[in-house]
Amino acid sequence: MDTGPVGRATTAPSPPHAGKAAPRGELEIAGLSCRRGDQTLFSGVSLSLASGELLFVRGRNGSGKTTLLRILCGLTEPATGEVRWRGQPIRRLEEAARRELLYVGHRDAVKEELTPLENLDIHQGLRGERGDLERQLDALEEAGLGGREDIPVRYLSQGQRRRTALARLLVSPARLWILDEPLTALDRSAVAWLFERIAAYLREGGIVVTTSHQSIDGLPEPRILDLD
Amino acid sequence: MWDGIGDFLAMGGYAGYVWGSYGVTAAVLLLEGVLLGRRRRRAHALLQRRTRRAAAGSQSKGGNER
Amino acid sequence: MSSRSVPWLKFTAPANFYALAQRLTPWLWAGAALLCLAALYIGFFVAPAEAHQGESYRILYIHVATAWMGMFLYLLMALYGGIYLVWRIKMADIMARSIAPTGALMTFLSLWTGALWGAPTWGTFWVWDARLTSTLVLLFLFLGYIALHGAADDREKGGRAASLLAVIGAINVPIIYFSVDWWYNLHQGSSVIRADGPSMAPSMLTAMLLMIAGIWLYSAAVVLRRAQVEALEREPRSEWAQAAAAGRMTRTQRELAAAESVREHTSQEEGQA
Amino acid sequence: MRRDLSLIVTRRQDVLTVVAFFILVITLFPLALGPDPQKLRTLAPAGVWVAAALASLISLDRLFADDWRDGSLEQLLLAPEPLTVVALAKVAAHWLALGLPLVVLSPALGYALGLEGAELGVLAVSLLLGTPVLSLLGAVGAALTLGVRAGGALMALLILPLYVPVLVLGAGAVTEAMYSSAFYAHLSLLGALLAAALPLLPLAIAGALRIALD
Repeated sequence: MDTGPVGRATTAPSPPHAGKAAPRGELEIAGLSCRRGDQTLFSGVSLSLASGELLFVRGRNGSGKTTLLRILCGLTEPATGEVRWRGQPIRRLEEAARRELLYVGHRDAVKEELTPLENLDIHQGLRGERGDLERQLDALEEAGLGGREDIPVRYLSQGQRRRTALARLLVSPARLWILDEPLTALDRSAVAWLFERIAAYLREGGIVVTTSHQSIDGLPEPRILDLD
Repeated sequence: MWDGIGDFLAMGGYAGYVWGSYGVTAAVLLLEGVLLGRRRRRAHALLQRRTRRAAAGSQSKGGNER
Repeated sequence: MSSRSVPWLKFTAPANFYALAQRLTPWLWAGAALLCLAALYIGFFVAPAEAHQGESYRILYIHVATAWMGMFLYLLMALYGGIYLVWRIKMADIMARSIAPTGALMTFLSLWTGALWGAPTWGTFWVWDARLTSTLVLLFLFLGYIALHGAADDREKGGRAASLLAVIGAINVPIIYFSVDWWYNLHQGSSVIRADGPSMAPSMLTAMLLMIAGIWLYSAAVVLRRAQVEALEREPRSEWAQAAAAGRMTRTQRELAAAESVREHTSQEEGQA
Repeated sequence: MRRDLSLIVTRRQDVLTVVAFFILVITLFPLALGPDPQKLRTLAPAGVWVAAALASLISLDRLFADDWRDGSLEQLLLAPEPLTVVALAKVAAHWLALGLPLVVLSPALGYALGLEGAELGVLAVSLLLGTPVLSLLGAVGAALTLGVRAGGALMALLILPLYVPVLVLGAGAVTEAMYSSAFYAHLSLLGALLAAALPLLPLAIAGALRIALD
């Protein structure tokens, strides 16, 4: 019916347990398609991610990467298809299950007038986690914001602002990270740090879905979803 | 019951009110119909143009586009 | 909820709806014209002058009809809005959006004719009584719905936001009515407005009922026509729309398009379930 | 969570702006009307209430806008807490910061317009019951018009009609108190509106936010 640019999803490399008897992954995506206006952004996206897997979503500008990520965390409703997290529909997760998901969006939810430390504290409060000052300071230190914990974010650079957002990954326990363009504005050392962090997280059994326009050499071998 | 056209139009002294009501109502409903008709013709014309263009395109390019 | 289990659900497919509306509207136009003319004839040439109000009461035929229609259309719009919010049936949004302009028009006409009737009857064009105030609010709700529907960057989003507004408004209008009514009567005592005329001559009643039916059919015709255009404009790429615009939609095309939109809808539902 | 919300909402400057707006609108009434105390007195309930409604409207305009722009709203939606609770908390924080000062100030302003004694108390109580409803309704409007061109003007068009019952009952209560003591009915109806709005409108706000972020 629509003749807009229809993205074809290819998942490669395919999971080793292909076939009917595939064990359920933790994040299951079935037959997703998305429409904006009367254009179809992508359709027929199906895959399943198990513990320790990294999914890299690739595509041109406007191919629907951000939208796909938003669908994955349940912000946007897909035109067709569904997303399940451990068997539960993503838009109807229970409280405990919602804590397992951590999303750092394109718009990074950092408040300009607050300090990195306050931002982190708000973030934890919102997720119902107990704010632990030591842990928060450690996270900021590791994210390269040592000594700047107490300066309102509006006086910091874009990259430091982004680091503030990414420091959340360190304070919140979660099973699934969804990171939209996390490398934007990061310098080389920060990128290296983030890749290392992601690798460690995957080794611990976490799942990561991410996008980027930059090179991802240095990350563990990802599964790739091409939206073009 | 009316004594000729003049009496009818005078509406027992309420001409302005009565004809004001019915006149505006008729005008507004008519306007709605006209505007809707115009919008309808425009939509049809656009769609027909699109169909023709698509038909021409499919003949020259092998019918990949609709 | 398949289209087979409930027969009329097939009209949730724009293609089917279009065909149905195509068949219905000529009859609705004809009926509206006929009934309105009959109402005017009886109202102006058969019904006598009213004892207290003289000839000015003849405004009431059109006033009552438009006032009822405005309110009825609002409720219908809110109902379609609610359906759209819950089931995401695109056709419901198309219907709600198509109702809004006609509803606003009817509400405006009821205010206009009401003022012109009130001037000779109560000596003033406007009173802040419950009916007038809530009708005015109703007009603003219609306008707000239209504005909000068009304001969002994405039509679907705008439709959902506007539908939510329509539903909230539907809950609010009675509250507004009762609060203003209570307030007004507290200050003015029982108002003149109550005196609608104790007993109506049968011919008056006939004219009024005919006029209501005529306006009803008119609204139905306009709304269906507008919904047709709206459906065409929203799916300009679809085959059925192109055929419909050329005036030759075949049965097979219609069925194909309908099957397509049913499939789309059910897969969406499964996604939600 | 409460801490976070108060942090998000409370900006001293905003509070000052809104309070100043409220006072200024009320100041306009005697200036436009002339200093005749009797006339002023008659108009006082209407003046204070209209000013409160307008102040509520302009302060709510930006309720979700900043959070929407910087992405915090997405995080609110993804938070484990149900969105209705989050929405209610946000409106509550907003009301505490911007609505409550108006209530507290209202007796002084009512006095300046010629109200006296018990009338001032009724004015404050009516605002105490009514302004939360205004805040909740306004929040629905703010959520509906997120990311919309000319959102502020549109929000006024959507929301002011819905303010009517609160305004009628609130100003009515004070007027009643001026002529008789039959203001309890008004106040209890206002209370009923509040009781109905508290559970229902957060649902509408949450729905509107979901639509805005979809």
